[in-house]
Amino acid sequence: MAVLNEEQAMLKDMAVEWVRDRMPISVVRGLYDHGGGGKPGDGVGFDRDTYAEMAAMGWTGIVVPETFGGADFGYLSLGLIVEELGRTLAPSPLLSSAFVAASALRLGGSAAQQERLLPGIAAGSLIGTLAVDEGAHHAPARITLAAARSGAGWRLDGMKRPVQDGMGADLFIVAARTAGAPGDTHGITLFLVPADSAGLDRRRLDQIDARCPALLTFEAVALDEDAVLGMVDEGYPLLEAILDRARIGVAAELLGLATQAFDTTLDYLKTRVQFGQIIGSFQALQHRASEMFGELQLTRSAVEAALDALDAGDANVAQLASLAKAIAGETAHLISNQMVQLHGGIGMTHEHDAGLYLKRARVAEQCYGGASFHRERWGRLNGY
Amino acid sequence: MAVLNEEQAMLKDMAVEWVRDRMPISVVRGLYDHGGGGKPGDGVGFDRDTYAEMAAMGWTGIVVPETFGGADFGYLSLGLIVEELGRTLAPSPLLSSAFVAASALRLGGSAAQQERLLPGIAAGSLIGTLAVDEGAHHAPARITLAAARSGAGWRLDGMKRPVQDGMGADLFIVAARTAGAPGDTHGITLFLVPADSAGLDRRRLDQIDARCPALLTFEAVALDEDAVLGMVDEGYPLLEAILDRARIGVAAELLGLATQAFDTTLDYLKTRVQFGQIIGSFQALQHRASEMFGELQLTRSAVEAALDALDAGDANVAQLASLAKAIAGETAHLISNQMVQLHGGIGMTHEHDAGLYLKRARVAEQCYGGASFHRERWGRLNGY
Amino acid sequence: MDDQDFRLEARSWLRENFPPALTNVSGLIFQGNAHAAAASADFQLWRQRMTDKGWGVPTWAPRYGGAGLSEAQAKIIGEELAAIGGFNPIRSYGTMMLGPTLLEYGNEEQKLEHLPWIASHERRWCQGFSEPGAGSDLASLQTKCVDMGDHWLVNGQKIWTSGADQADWCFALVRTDTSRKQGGISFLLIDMKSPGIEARPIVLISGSTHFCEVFFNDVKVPKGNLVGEVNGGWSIAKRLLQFERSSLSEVKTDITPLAPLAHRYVGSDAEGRIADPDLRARMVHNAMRHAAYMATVRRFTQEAKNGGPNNGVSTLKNLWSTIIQRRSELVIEILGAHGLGWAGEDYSPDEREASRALLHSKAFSIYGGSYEVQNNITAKRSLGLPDR
Amino acid sequence: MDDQDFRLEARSWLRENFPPALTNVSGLIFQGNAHAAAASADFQLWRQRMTDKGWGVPTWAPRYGGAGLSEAQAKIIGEELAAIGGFNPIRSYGTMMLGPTLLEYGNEEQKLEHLPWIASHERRWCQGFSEPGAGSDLASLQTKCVDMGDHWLVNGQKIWTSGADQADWCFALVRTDTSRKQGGISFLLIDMKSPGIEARPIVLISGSTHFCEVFFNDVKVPKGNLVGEVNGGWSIAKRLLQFERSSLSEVKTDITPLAPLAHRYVGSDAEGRIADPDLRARMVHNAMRHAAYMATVRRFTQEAKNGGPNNGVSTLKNLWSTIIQRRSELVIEILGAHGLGWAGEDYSPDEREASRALLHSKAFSIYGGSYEVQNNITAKRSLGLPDR
Repeated sequence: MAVLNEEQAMLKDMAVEWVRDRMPISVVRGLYDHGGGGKPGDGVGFDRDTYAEMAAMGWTGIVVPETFGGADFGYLSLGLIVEELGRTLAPSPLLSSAFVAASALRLGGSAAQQERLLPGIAAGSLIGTLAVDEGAHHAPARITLAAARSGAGWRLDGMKRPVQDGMGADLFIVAARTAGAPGDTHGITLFLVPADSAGLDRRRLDQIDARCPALLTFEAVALDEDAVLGMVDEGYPLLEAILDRARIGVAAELLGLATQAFDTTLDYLKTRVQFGQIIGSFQALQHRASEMFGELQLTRSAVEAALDALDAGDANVAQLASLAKAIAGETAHLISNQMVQLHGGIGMTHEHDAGLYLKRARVAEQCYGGASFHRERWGRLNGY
Repeated sequence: MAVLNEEQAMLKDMAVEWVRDRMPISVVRGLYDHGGGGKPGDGVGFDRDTYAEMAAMGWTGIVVPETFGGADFGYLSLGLIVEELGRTLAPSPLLSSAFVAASALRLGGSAAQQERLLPGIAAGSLIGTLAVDEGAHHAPARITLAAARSGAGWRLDGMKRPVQDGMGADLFIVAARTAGAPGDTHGITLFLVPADSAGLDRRRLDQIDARCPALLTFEAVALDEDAVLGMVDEGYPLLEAILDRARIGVAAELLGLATQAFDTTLDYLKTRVQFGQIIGSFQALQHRASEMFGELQLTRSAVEAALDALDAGDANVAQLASLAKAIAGETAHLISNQMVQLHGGIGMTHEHDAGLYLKRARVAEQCYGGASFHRERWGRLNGY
Repeated sequence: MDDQDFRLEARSWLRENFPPALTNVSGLIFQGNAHAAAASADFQLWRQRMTDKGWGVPTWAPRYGGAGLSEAQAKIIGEELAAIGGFNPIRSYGTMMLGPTLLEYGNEEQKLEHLPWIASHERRWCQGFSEPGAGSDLASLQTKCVDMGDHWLVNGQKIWTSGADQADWCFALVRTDTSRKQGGISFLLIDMKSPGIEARPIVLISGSTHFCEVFFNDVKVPKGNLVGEVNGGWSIAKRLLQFERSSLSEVKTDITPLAPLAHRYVGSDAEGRIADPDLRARMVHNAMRHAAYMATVRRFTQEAKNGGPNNGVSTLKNLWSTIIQRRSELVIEILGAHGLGWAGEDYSPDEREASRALLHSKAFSIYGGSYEVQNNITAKRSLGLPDR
Repeated sequence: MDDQDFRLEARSWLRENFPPALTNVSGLIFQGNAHAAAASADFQLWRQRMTDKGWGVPTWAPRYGGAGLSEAQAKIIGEELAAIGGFNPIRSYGTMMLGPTLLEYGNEEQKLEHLPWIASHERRWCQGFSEPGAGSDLASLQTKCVDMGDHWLVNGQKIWTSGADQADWCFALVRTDTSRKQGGISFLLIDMKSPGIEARPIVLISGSTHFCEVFFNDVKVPKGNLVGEVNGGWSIAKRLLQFERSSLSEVKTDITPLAPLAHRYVGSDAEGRIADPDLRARMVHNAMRHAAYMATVRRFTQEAKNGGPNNGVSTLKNLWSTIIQRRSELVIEILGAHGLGWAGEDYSPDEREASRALLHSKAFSIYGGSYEVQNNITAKRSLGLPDR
């Protein structure tokens, strides 16, 4: 664990307690039906009321400047909370809105845009999220959703999927192509698109983790000029900066997920008896647990170093983001697999929590680029 | 173990016995000085007298047609012997000459060339070897050694390293470039080059495995037209076919090496006592041994399937050769590392055999392409 | 009749009697849509013909519903069936596991009572071995079976009972002596319609409900339903698990290469290779291990035929589960966000199936003897490493 | 003097007294060419100045050759030394391990007899712990030490004794009671010039002769050389091994990235990436793990400074050995055939060094507590898993 200052330590204690009371694992289980998948219907994958409680505690404004109603406590503080939420797989748009969308406006918003939107995000009354991917794989330079000038504003046509927390979001930060061809980093522009825009349609995607990301379709969605976030055609560096925050945030979630999966498994190893022995006394399992513990240490260090770098304004955020995301994904896979394996048959049942960790780990691993994407990116950034 | 016919079973029994008596591990140890490296001097890395014994048993003619003094017993038979030799890291040019050079002449030699050279190879009086690599990495299409027409014959200039068993060989089968640029498969021609050709110089390379491959330099080496093996400029498919036999042969050696390394380690696990227990009773080591045993099974199957395919004239020899070589290299690395690890401190000493296995495994793994080369090749052959 | 004549006869009978509509559907029989397939008229017809012929269990004596054929002849039937894309419609837990066990350990009355119904596939069996508290340590089972003089009284709970909600009968391990572990277990045949039995399907993480929990509450079982000796069930169970293990390794057939899928979902680079080099390298590595695994299955089969040692089943199972689990993860990585769907039209049926296959694959290293138990077995039986 | 004043004083003294020719050579001191470096006139001068100042062991009392400074002041000296590319010429087994142990367990006579010579680096020590039969199970050591009334008589053999052929003295664990295991071990200081001692260098697979076997044949040792109580040596040894472990993690500094080497030896593709995609993927994976490892070292250091739990040394060591061993294999793969040389001008010195580094790296998971022992420690101490 990182060394915390007094405020951070208090924040963490509060998060531990609140998550235990208000967001235990049963909350995410409530999103599932009894057949092992998400409940059908029109749920948005999270609950507005609990989100309001988080807002009341100030969590939604942690990286928002004080001028706009935030606390400006920094990313490490917000990461601590995201990690705690990850422990119980707590479904909430905190990451999408208070981490990612807030960062987007902070990094790229004009004074007017910040004034218009950041107070709502900080208060939890406005939920924003990033709409970047369009298909199977995260590939931010290959964006095709078209934005064309139309009168004094813009017209958007195309689709986005999956958009995290997109069924409950009020605002989409949409990466669109205004010039160039898929694969060009030039020609990408970001837009602020209200969810109720005419011509914008959204559909639930039923995922294995019972979250409901959205599939957005844009048909002649008309936007004013002031919908542009940052620079026209040159939005790629801003997009990358926002994405790096998103990646670090998901890595923090995965750290929490893996840590809890490990703790739960370790408890089981200490109590389950087989062949007349507590199974945690079997050396093969002891060594496996020791190795998982080592991986968790690497993961925690990478995630905390990335969060620190955001707060310190380090130049190497991109590298640290890819490091954190790649290693957190690998570790979450390793440990969630072993969580099932070491629980044996019971771990294979929907009734047990292991499957929930397994499912969420697979989804979070792919959010904003999987381990393979980030190893490639880290390799390029380091001259490999 | 493959199912053997009666002749093969007899051959194998003979090999087991002969290797135990005449080529125990102390023979390769004799190539080392007391400082952990090869003895300085002018040794060629193997012993002609023991090779003559192998020849007397007919091993040098196993894949040579009967017309040329061979037995035509097939590659599986020869592979069985190479595997047994691999168990004690027996230094001998059997693979280079009786497996690789014999195959080269069999596959690409004219009637006159076969008549001139195969009887000597079969009798063990002529030692041939393939000279293909020129630098750090196996890359048969990137050959640069130049062969230019000169009068009625050819002139060769360039270098080759490392050439296996090259210090004691009488004949080199040299891959040269007669057209095209490095990387082109067109423009490669094979030449039969006597070791005593004017302008051909050789130097010992002192390797970690105490073998002495050669570094050959060619300065205006003049050859007759009948030195060409196969077709001018279109020698690449022949070269690949020869190389695939070499790869399968080295894989058989690595199988033997890994099998013996495992057997020796398993014996140690059954006798060494620590903390009042036979260490082979510790579950973590039992599971590690079980996993190594599994890898050995995969390796044996891949090697035997490749040898079978050579005998059956299967079309997929290339794939099976790359499969066998890649997996044998990986397994030999895994098991030789664990041989050192599980023997503990004593395994780190030059006095113990573990280091000899480790060193030979590293060298053999790289011969005719390492695991990475062969995974890439297998991937391309299979549309990945 | 010599084998060659028999082969011609078998070929001609199978061609005449196997319904062409069922060609190549064999794989489905063990999948989720088994019930639908089994309900078809063609399927019923094919099953009836095979029952009448006794070829579902060709080596069993005619009085047990078989055809009294030799092993060699049975093999010929299998080969000829495979040659026309056919399958054995009688194959079941009953034919593969209980049948051979009864033949070895049952008395004549038990054989006549049960084998013909297995041979006609009219009595479906489930296996009542595992218990919630037992897991890998099967012999620690607690389901109590008390001798009430004129009947046995069974109380307890079983778990991981495949198809218990559909089964007619159950062969179960029960505890008849609490003072010994392995030596207090008996092998009992239980009619699933007996009062006091309840079978509840278990929902797995993949959504499958194939397995059940089975509760026994004061269930009365006739005295004659005990197979072998009282407290002699453990050796019967071990033998039966051998049938299970050898049938496990039988079904591991070849799989589809993933390269085309990856080119479609991930794209190709300028040289025509799968675009993501890191993913590609791991795919190739996995595919090569699978190729070596298939070569190993062929080699072990060949060796076993030639009377070689057959102690490699545990090794095979661990290699298989490791390779296939890795492959399932690779499929999801290839499909990307499209491989994370559970339901709905925005994922193709293949994509949804891939998600469930990933989740299902996690069981491969747990069921039929966990990865850890198989490693223990290899260490002891194949490698001769000592107990602590 | 407050710390800031002390820092200024230290800075000025170090700048005046550290010979500029030795700048940044510190790393070499612990390598093969240590003897050559130590023999230079500059080195001798620097050692003499530090000895006179007592700053080689700044926290030790002046009567023991130290400067009687606080921990904070010692840290300042270290920082200022690092800032000018300097190093501590006194650092040795004596200062890092025996010294702290004697300070805690030795009597005043022993401290006065040995500490000043350690502080001046005039008495070199070796550690006589391991034995051929003991290995990871250190407490099963057998070297016999018998009380002969006016002296101890020592018979037995030690192994893996670093630099025993160069050492003046040895601190050894010896068995004074054969009826108990840990409880029969004593901690003894032995003059290596005593009759009956022979130290033979061991040749390692890498060619290194740093380690020795040491034979004790009827070696007489004065009664006063026993540290602590008779049969109380085990707890002293455990404490001393803690000093060893914490110094182990200190020396793990950053390493050179392998990317440039790979571009040189393997080549680059059209996009400027390392040409072999499979090798490249594995290099990136290893380099990322190393980056995370370095972040972990920094985090653990930070946490320890802030009084956090420090039970991660075993975990760190296993991560480190795994990552570095993999890296050494990657170096050889990058160098290809050029990385397989042992001697001769056809391999560059760097290439020959890489071969030896690969071989040497295999020891990392054996010495200082094997990989297996470290995993046992993590399981028990950090994870609280029970003994069998």
